[in-house]
Amino acid sequence: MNDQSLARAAVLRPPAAGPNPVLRLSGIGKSFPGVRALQDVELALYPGQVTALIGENGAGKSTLVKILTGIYQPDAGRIELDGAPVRFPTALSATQAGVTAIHQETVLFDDLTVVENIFLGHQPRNRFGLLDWGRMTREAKAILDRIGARIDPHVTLRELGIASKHLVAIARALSVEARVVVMDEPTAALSQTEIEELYELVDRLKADGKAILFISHKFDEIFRIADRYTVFRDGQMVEAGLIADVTEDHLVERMVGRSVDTIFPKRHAAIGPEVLAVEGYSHPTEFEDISFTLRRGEILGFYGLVGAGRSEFMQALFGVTKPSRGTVRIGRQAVAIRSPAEAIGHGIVYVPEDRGKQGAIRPLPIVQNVTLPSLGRTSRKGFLRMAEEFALARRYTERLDLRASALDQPVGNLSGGNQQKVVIAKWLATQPRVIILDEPTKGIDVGSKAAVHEFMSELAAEGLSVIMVSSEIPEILGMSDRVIVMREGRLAAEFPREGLTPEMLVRAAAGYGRAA
Amino acid sequence: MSTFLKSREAMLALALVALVALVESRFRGFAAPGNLAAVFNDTSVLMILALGQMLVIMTKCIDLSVAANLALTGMTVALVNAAAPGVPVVALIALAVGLGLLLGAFNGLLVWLLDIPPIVVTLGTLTIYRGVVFVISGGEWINSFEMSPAFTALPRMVILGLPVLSWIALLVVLLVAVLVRLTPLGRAILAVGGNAHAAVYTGISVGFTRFMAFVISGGLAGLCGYLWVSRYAVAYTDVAVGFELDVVAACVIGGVSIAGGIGTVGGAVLGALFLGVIKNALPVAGISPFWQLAISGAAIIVAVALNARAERTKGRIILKSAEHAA
Amino acid sequence: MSLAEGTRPRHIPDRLSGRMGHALRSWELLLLLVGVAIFVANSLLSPYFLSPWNLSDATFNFTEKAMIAFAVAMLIIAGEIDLSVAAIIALASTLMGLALQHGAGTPVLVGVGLLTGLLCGLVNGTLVTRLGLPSIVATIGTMSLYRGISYIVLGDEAFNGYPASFALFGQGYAWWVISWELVIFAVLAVAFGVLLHRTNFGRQVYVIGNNDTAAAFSGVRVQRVKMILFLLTGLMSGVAAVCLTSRLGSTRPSIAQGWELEIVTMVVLGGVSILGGSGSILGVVLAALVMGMVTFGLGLLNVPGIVMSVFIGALLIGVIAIPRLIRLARTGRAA
Amino acid sequence: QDDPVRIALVVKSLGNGFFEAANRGAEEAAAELGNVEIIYTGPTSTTAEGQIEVINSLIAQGVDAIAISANDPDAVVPALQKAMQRGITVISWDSGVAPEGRQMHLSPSSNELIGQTIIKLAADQLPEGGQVAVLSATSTSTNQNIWIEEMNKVMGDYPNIEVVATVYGDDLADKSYRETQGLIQTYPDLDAIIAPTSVGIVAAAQAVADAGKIGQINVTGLGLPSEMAGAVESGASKSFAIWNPVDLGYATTMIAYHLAQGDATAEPGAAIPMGRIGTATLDDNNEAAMAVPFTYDASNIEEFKSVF
Ligand SMILES: Nc1ncnc2c1ncn2[C@@H]1O[C@H](COP(=O)(O)OP(=O)(O)OP(=O)(O)O)[C@@H](O)[C@H]1O
Ligand SMILES: Nc1ncnc2c1ncn2[C@@H]1O[C@H](COP(=O)(O)OP(=O)(O)OP(=O)(O)O)[C@@H](O)[C@H]1O
Ligand SMILES: [Mg+2]
Ligand SMILES: [Mg+2]
Repeated sequence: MNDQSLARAAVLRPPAAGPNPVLRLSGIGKSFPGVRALQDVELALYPGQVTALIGENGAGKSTLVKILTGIYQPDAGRIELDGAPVRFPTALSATQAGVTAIHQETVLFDDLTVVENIFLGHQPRNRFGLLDWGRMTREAKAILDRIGARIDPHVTLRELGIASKHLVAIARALSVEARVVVMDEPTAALSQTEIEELYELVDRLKADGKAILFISHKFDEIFRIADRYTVFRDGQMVEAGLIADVTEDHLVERMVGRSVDTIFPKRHAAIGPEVLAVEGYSHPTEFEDISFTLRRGEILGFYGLVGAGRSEFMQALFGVTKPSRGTVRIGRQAVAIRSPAEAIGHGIVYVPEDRGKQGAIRPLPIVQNVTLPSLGRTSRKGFLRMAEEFALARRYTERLDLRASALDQPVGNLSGGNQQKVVIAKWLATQPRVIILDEPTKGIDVGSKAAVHEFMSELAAEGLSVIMVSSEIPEILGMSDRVIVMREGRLAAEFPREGLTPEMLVRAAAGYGRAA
Repeated sequence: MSTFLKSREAMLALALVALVALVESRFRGFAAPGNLAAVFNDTSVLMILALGQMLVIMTKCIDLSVAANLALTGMTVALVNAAAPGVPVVALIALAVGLGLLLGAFNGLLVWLLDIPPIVVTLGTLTIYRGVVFVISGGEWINSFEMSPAFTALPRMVILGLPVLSWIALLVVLLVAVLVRLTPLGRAILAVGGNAHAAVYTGISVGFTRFMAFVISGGLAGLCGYLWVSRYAVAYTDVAVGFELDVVAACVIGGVSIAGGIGTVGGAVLGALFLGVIKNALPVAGISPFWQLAISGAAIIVAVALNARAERTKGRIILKSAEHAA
Repeated sequence: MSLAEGTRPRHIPDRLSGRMGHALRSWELLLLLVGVAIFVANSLLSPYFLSPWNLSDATFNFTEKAMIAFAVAMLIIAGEIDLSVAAIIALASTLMGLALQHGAGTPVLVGVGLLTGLLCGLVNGTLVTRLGLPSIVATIGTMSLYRGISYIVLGDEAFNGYPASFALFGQGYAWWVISWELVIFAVLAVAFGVLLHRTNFGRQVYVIGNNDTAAAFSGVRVQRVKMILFLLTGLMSGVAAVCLTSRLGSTRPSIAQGWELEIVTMVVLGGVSILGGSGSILGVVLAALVMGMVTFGLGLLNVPGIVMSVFIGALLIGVIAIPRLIRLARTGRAA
Repeated sequence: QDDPVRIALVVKSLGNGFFEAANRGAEEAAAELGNVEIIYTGPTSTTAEGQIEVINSLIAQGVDAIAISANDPDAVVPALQKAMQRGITVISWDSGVAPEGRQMHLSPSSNELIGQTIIKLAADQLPEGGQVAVLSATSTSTNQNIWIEEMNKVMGDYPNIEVVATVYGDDLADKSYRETQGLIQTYPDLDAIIAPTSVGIVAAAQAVADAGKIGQINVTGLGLPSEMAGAVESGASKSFAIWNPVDLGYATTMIAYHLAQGDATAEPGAAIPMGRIGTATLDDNNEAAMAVPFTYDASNIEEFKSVF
């Protein structure tokens, strides 16, 4: 309560001798079925200043970005541009009003060229009202030069890697005459040099008098470029102010709402014999020469920058894609895994990163999702037995403390964290030996996250081996017994738990320090 | 990719030339300019419809009602012409196109506003439109002697060595090429089919774009309604029955991806010509007409198989060493 | 938060609402009502409608199509489609005719029909699951190919003179007015209902149709399931070919022309989502009955077939559009 | 007032000018007989399955007689047999049904006469001889095949005339047009096209006119005066023949009526009255021919083009 009003006052107070805000949001609320993503949110952006928006996963940051850019309509509240109320019914109207964004997910067109991706929706026209490709190409080159991206504007996007795609998204945001530029985790997929170039770009935009909203989980960069900050927690704004007035610890405290140590309750478990050994796994384009071992009761962390190829490697290990080379041993026995069904047969299961596409079958009930890979056990001679299915589903969902009104509810109606629990329950129900969790807490709320983490340690203690792919350093540091770092499809480093620092992980992932 | 797309069309063009050469090698005169022009003329209607269908398919929809639309507009203008021979042909063409647009808009609205899957919508309107033909004509034929001379003369009038029908087809090819390449709508059509989710982020209305594709396809079908009826100088309920599948086939052979987002005007034109050449060559080559169906079926399968091979999604390129090799 | 509460798991009920509530809002009920309405209307409009023999004759309007529709429904639920089914009938019938010319008896004829269906299904399945072609275009291609082969074999000829014992399937009666075809239809309806709704296989079909990537990630052998569905569809086309050939007593390459669209219409009218993932066999059965009754009822009034198809086209769009229109009018915006 | 005698006229497909004309004849007969109701019906496209559905609904209605022009002589047999079992009089006309599926068949003309007429029409314009081609309807239609057979039997009488090809237009205007183009292309010296089908002959005449071959290629065969008036005028067709479909519908109705009323029986040698047309005499197959085909040319086309 008090926090709220304090924060509100901070937003509304103009900076010392500063100008009026270009853009001001007040009382913004937005709900999705089962989730209240934003509630009574205030935000002000000032010309020539960078405002950092911070908050945990699922705090509602991206939702706010989508409201600002006309993709979602707020349920409540108002948006003012230069003091005048505005509405953004479509993405185009926001662009035309001078609000542009680099979205968190790259939302671009794989089959169109770079030029086209940059200008689609607001292409320059010639005097006959037809598209002016010459001008588009010239301008595209100019913008790409400006952000230091060495990308041929005529190639199709499919041919680019994730970092280049991200640069194209940035170029797209800069292709309109914008007054407000929103950047939702723009550095997440970039390498260090590209990040430096982006910082310079932000400085130039500031100098041009643009108002910038910068969303990031990395505190070093927030302190490097932001002038102001706003903290979200669970869809509400909890604090705003000047960066100069605060410390990192204070921001973290405000963000999470309690002390950080309690999040990762990794318990020590006895680490047993080797259960999985991978030797020389390679793929023509995705990864090369991956070798490691995993022991009983161990949690093995896989760290890397986004796009390092961890997910791809895990999927190959799970039999989704075919490796070109390499062997797998389970226990002492060499096995060939050619399909997920075989992997499951060998006791290896994979909780995918892309929950919506690869994990949950959203329109189907919880019970059918959970029992899918275990149908062989719940059925008799190929015929379904509903009672057995419900029993199995209940056993595992209750253990994970799933919040649902009934087991025959469609999974799609659940909140993200609960969907993730269903997916995890699905795999635990197969009683695996090795579980691969790919970004297990991505996009799920604080509470569920803690529950997932607690459960992971419990499983490890029971003798299950866990591979945890994560891009969150605290999660990696908190949960892993051992950490492997991947970079550009290769193993970059391997660290034991003791003495591991965020520094070491970042260096290995970005390719500066050469460890192990 | 773009060079690759070009090579796919080049491949198709090559196949077409090879086919013509094959027929010519056994039957002198097939490749004579005059005959090729005749084949082109004969394929005009298919080509126009294929271009409209291409736009629809590129938005990840399908329009199965084009042939029924053609029949209905054709019958309507024939009836008007028979009842009032004084109405100028230009007005009738406008009527045909206008009615076609309307029928296309009906499909488009159901897809846009009610979000009914396009295949269901056009499956329904396919039967409805053709039923209406039967109802308005009472099942009767409109024969050439009931049509005014101007009505039937236009498509076969020769200008600069080519019949007007061919010129109309060429004009449509040009217009659709301009639409796709040089207008925001054209690019929106490609974008919507390529990634509807991302299209929303770029401020493109997915529903409206699909609606427009249906409208254009309907308008072109309406135009073909007039062309067909005047060219064959007869209108009846079963005009062009089943032709929608030929139209889809022409698109598919031309490399238009049924999954949306991929397709070129050149491809669709070549696809239509490919079918046109086969249809015209069989009687000339003295191959029993009973073979025609099987041959075009096999051609469709081979064409999609080739396209599918080309389109197959490869893994992401992460390894630096693989980046340049790809 | 959950950490604190996590120690005491809370109970989650199996089912939220009773099944009744669900059933009352279902598509099947809507169809049933439509069916009853048509039945009543038919009885009022035509004095000939309510006669056992006439109703029995009317069943031939839909039985063969419905047999195929069951399999096509499963295929569509799994997110694929087969437009070559009518062409498979033509090819199967043609090959049965060839076998007949070589002196085959009834059992061999039936075997040839079913095998041809399976083989065609295998070809379709291979194109889709092995070569990765989109099923809609692959089967447009095989549709021309299969029927084309019939034309090559038969040209302007026809096969006839099928043995009397062969007539059983399409012309025989099991008991009183119950034809063997109706019996086959009923048995297949039950078999498909059990297969789709009561077995692991059926569950996998739904899963694939809702999200085939997640299905694959869950260990479902997606391509194998799809292949089986294509085989099943081919087989059902073979069964329908046997029935139809037996009923007509002759084979021409134009046999069953245009059935593919009628079958798809039947499936969609039955509430199967053309986008895959939902639908039931009961719905398809009801849709078959509704379509059969509409055509028969209008036939009794001597309404031309094309006007009947307008009616069915309107029914198809109407039953989907009207609920959405109402919702649109109520909320003032699209779904 | 008695219930009317209900006679169903089942045609190959609705929306065909020829059958519409036959229906007019049937109505004329009905008016003449009094207390007769004509049910004019048929499938939308020319398929046997469609006709069977129609037959089933006619059986259900308990009509008194079914007179059918069949799309397939064999496929409709079981359904028609069922009709006969239920006491319905079944005859075929125009395009016949296998003997076991009907009581009698009325040909518009005898097949021999038609076969002889179509070749004679072409030959009369070619005193020096020449090349002719045949454009037929669908490959499966019974009568076209028989007529072509009959035509071939008398080819010996025309030693200078060579039949170079037979192609199929499937009774579709566009396909017939394209097939004709193919003929023109393949046989530069072609002198005549015989199209024993009313759809094909119109399309062929159009294609010949479009190719600028009027005067070189004469299109002839069987056609309807209303549809062929333009072609005769332009010279693309010098002459063509057809029996009178109005008469055919009339005669069919008369026969169906008499058989249904029990006034006559269909057996070899029987003579069944056909009103103003005369009497049909059944041969050993219970078949009868109505009349000789009538030839239309520039001299009489004006008179008939508005009749049918
Ligand atoms: N389209 C949607 N439908 C349902 N729920 C949604 C939708 N979009 C977001 N949410 C939910 O709204 C909440 C806020 O999500 P949002 O993406 O804004 O978080 P965020 O702060 O951007 O998190 P992150 O740091 O992971 O990007 C989450 O609980 C999310 O699951
Ligand atoms: N080249 C690319 N093109 C488009 N999207 C990409 C690309 N690379 C990654 N993404 C998207 O970015 C998100 C994160 O990608 P990815 O799975 O590669 O990240 P990660 O899990 O952090 O890294 P890793 O590859 O090591 O698993 C996903 O939504 C993915 O679809
Ligand atoms: Mg976000
Ligand atoms: Mg990943």
